Amino acid sequence: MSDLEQFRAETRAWLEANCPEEMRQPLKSQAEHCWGGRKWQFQSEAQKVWMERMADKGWTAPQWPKEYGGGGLSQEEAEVLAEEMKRINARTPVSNFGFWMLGPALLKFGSEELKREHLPPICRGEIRWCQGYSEPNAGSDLASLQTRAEDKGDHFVVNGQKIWTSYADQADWIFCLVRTDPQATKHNGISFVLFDMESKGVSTRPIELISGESPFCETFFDDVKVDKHQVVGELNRGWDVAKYLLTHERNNIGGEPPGFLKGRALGPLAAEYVGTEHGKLADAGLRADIADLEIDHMAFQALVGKIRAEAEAGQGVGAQSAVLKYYGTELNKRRYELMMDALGSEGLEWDSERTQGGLFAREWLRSKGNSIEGGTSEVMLGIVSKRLLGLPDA
Amino acid sequence: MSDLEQFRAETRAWLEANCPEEMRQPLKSQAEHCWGGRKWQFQSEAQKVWMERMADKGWTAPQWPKEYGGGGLSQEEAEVLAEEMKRINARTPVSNFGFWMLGPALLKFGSEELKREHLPPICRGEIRWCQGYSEPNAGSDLASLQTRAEDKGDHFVVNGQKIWTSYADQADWIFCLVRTDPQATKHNGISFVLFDMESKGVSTRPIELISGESPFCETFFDDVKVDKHQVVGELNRGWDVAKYLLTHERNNIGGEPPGFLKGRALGPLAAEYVGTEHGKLADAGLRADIADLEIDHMAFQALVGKIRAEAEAGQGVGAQSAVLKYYGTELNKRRYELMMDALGSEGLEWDSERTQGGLFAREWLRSKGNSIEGGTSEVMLGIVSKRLLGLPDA
Amino acid sequence: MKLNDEQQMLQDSVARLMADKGPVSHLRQLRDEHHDKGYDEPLWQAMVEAGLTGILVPEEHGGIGFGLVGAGLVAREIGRNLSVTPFLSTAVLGAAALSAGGSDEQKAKWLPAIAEGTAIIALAVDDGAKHRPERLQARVEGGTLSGEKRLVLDGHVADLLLVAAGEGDQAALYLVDPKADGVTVERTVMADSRNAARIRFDGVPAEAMADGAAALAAALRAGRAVLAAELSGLALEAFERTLGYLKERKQFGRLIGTFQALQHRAAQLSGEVAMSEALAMQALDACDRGADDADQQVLAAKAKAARVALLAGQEAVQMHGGIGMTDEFDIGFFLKRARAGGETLGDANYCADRFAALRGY
Amino acid sequence: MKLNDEQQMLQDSVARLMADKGPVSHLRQLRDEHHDKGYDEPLWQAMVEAGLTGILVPEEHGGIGFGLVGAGLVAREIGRNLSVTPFLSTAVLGAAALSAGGSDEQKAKWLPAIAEGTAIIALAVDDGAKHRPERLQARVEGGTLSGEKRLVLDGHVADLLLVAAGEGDQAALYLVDPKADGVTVERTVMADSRNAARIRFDGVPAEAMADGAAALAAALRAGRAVLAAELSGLALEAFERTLGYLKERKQFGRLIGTFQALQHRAAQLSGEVAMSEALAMQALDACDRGADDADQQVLAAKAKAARVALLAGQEAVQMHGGIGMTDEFDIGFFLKRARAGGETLGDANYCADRFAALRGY
Repeated sequence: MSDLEQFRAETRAWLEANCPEEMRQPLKSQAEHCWGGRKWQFQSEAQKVWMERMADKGWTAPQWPKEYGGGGLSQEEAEVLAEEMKRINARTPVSNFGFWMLGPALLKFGSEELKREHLPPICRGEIRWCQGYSEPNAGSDLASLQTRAEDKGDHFVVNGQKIWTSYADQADWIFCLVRTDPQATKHNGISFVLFDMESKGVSTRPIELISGESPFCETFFDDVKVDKHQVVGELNRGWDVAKYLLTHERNNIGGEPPGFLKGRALGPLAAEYVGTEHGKLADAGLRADIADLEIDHMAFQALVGKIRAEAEAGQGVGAQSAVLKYYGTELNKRRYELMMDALGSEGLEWDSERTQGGLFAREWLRSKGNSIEGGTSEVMLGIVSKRLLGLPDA
Repeated sequence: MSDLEQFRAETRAWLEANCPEEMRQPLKSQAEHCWGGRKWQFQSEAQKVWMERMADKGWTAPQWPKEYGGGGLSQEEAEVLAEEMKRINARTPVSNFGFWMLGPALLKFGSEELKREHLPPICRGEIRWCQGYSEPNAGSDLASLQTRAEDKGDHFVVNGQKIWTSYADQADWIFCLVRTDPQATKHNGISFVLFDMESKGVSTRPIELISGESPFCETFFDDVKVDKHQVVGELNRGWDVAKYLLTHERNNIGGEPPGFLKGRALGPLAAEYVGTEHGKLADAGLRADIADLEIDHMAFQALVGKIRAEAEAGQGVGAQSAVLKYYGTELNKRRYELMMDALGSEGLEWDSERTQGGLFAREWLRSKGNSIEGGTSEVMLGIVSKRLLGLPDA
Repeated sequence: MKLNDEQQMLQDSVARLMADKGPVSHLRQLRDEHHDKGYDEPLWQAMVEAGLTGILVPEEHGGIGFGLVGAGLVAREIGRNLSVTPFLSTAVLGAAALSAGGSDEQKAKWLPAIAEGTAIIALAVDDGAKHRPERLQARVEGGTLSGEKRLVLDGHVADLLLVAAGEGDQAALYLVDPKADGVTVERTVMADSRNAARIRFDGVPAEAMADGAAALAAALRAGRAVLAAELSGLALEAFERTLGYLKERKQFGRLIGTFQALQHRAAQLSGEVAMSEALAMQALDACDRGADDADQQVLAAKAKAARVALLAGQEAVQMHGGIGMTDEFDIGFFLKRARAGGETLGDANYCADRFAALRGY
Repeated sequence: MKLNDEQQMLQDSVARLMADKGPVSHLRQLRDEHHDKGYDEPLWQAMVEAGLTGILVPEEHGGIGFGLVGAGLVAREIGRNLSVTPFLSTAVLGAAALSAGGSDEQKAKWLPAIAEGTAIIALAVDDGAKHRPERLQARVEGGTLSGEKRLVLDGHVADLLLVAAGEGDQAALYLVDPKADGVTVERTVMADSRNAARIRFDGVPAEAMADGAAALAAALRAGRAVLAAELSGLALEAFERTLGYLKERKQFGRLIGTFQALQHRAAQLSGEVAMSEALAMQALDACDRGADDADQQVLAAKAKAARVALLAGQEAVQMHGGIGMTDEFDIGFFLKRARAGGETLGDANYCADRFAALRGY
């Protein structure tokens, strides 16, 4: 038995023994996701046990180094773990912006001190992070941000306003882009800083979306004191960190839809609502649309696979991430439109128990934000045309 | 009986008596169209007789004034004539750029002398006109044209090169944009002049298209002498005439496709080639595409009707013509794509007798030029966004 | 087609009325207060006073008999303002059905009530999640109705239900008293914050019409044509609000309306909206004129309007960016209504499929 | 998937070969001189020498057995250069069919001939204008074949015909000698200036295969997968030529590549082309690996590649403007081949329909 086969066998046995039955059901909705953090109220004992057991193994962050609380797994081992978890439908034990975003940034740019301070609590699900990038009136134009951090010797004083801070009202710490050199222009003079959301002068206001949910906040900073050692990477070079993370984020769009449609095929769903005729979906137009979407999705996944394989071979992803972000989010929007086509009036119910309080319509509406957040589709096309295709500026 | 009813009865009787049987068949291809002109070889005696009889009535140009050889009909009478001709499938007796373009320009901008000189021979089918607008390297950017006309006292001397001159090798006269004031910039300093293609110094070279046809030429002017009285409108204000004609041309795109598909519905054509199943086209994707196209076509025609009605009520067409040009040509391209989808390999045959020498493929390819000639689709969208929507320049 | 003077006057006055008394803010308010009737009562009263509730009711029954073009003009302004009234359910579907297939008594009883605004009427057609009137499951046997209906617009406040059901081979509309025993009404609030209901019928007395099949056909045709006009108005408004935003919002130091990629998309959308509007009015006119191809035109208009309204809603949210995703901003309401209105009485695929069938392929 | 070193080397050497010996100018020349064989004989000879004709022929029959990924890499370069050879007909369709379903004798006779370039083989499937192999009209009865076939690639120069026909309930491939009595071949030159033929069979002797049904399935699968690669290569080349034009052509005093509307369209097209390519290679690899969903992947790849190649051809002509419409300029050849290749062995609608059926809806 190879090492990897042995690892698989051990992993399978461990998961069988340790993953509670309740945690082996697909999420019914995003609301059942475990975010962790100081304010987190576990929805069940099983959710708590599962998070803690996985954290003890370091498997909440399988590939992070063991000394920072991770699992220290190789790429191959991590894939085996993912496969084995998927095999039994095991839920993600805990996840938040600390795992997706801050962790990778610290591992690449953070000092040893910052890694030791922040990574272990993330792995244990103790600290929930949020992201402070966008500002009102800046939108996709991140480089024009105006939140400023004034140098007061041993600390900064931060003043300004952020918008689209995900779950800032429920997060414990924030990673935040602030202007540390007001003289510098555009991308220069920006730093990437970390601070506690319970600091004096921090306040948040949830933003209600058209879907009725409030996953984002407006966040206000009024003379917030930030320790100077909480700067990730070099002072005034926060743009490098932010750009790395944006690329990282876009690169992680793998084509698996979030929400209700995760793991669900549209064909059988549509058959349930529109019926069949001569062995085919009764709505021929919808059938053709679903086939086209699935073909495009298959093509997208093939491209994702190719780009990732090249990235592993050291060719890097770079501006390709903009291609993935663009198509991944546009496909997802199409997918939710077709789901709504299939569900008819049932999909439109907004508050019935039958539909879990309008889950379908809300997720359809929420998907419209995919091509706005994290860089709009228009910005992505601009990056592709300039940086991948080399088309000239006007 | 109202005057109009009486006119209809008389017209019907006259057409029955005078339209030869051969001229009551739809054109099998564009090649059967009667262009007229000095070099024209009638394809049949019937074609000649039909043109002459209609010219005698003035009905080759039904709404032009009688004193210039037209029919002097009102809008309503002209519509009756068109309906009655359509009723018996009567072919257009003769048509060329003299009817579509130069005539309307002369009627609006021309001096009495020019009207009397040029309109009657057009009506009688004696002179075939071509258009000299585009130049190499100018493309859609007409205002940058460089063909120049030098003032030599009683005449101009024209030097330069035109491209996309329709059937210049078969035309008798040309209407042509030339730069008469080399100091003026862009749209200024351009004049609209007329001259005989048999003038010394004029030469033409047909351009073969991807469809294999050569409806356009490159045309060269080498010290061509042009009478000064052959300027339409004011000297150096030829742009006004050209703009009027471009709008007129775009406005005339009424949604009826040219060529093979004229008067033919896609549904029955497709049924012939792809068959039916359960009473519907066997190819459900194609069926949905055809339905969408026909719906869009119906919507387009409704808009054409509305814009024309408003124009008649004096609200003018203006930049709306760009909307019509854009959608009319894009619809036509879609229509020919669907025709090719329907015809399968039969549509692809390039030189068989069965397909009249590849008529289908050639018309499909020819349709690709629709959104390039007469102002590209991109130029049209620019006109719409700037002039109709008032969006600002960069 | 082009509006005549009378129609133009109607359009102008309705535009003022809806903008004054039925703006988007009313929809928001009705939603936020979970209004028990779920529609804008003062606006409805104003429409009664203006005679608009009787727009399809013949003059002898107290209406103004303005025809479907008139109803479409009202719907267009409803679309622009997202006004919430029982206009579609009562003044269009109810009036069209009763006029086309009601007995003299039924007409005499209900048509004046529609015109006077004293009755709300709801049409119940869909047995399932999708609109499929050719395959109805609800049945009438021996004068009693059994079945279940969905997406019954204004069903929970209706004084009369018009229910589509099969009897033998024949599908027809029946009059049902919503207060009768065996009727169970569940109000469902839809994504567009409007009313609909799910209604169960367990052996409920059903009153036949003089020609229930004609009534059903007339209601579907009128409803689709008028919805096409509403959706076109909605698309126009969503587009115009977006165009305004393109002219005022700055990004990267420039007005976003100067970006050519957005300019071209805006130009394309404006054309789509114009075509949708023109086709809707032409289809309404074809119905009024009794044109041979009126059914084709109505199906085409509904399919086109549903697609264009959805596109306009999508483009509007995308071009507004982050703010377009917030509930605080009104633009999202247009997207929601576009989908709900598009689904009502047959979505674009359904209408295109029926259109193709009528065209013989 | 990612190419291994051997595959990468193959790709590089084929790219050089095709660019040197099979450029677009050869296609033009063959067309202009109405070449009697209709393909590029020197190039075909060079491919024989490079072993490419035997790319799907097992080593024991004198081939290199490189698998479908290898064949796809060749086809990709054929697509980029619009090279004209019997590669698809003979080295792909012929080799795949005979390998999968030929008897030992048939394999021993024909597979070495394919590898050595001494035989040209043509597959005859379509009875009508559209590819519908599930509903074949040609019949074999008592060992003789009757029927009519169209779009038989290289049919007028073939040494062997593989003909799809029904016998009883079963559709299968049969070997037919093109010189036999009762075979009537009409060469048809297609819009892409390539060969195809219409062939009539009137009671012609038809030789059964060991497993003619498997041979038919294998040929269709291999042909569609390889066509997907060819069309992806074609789309890539059309796109890259257009991208180059955007960087050099001026209009209104600016490089047209600075116009944002064109930039966004170019960016979208580049993504479509990349997805088409990636899916084609993945599908070829799935066939080689014998993956469960290989058929789904192949149908998806062919549908996607057909759509993308046509889009690339359309956008290429449009963005080139007037010059793109001229025969003198090469870009139009890509549009023509995109449609012809897209039609061959099932167009995008057909493939998507079959894909949906395999996915169970």
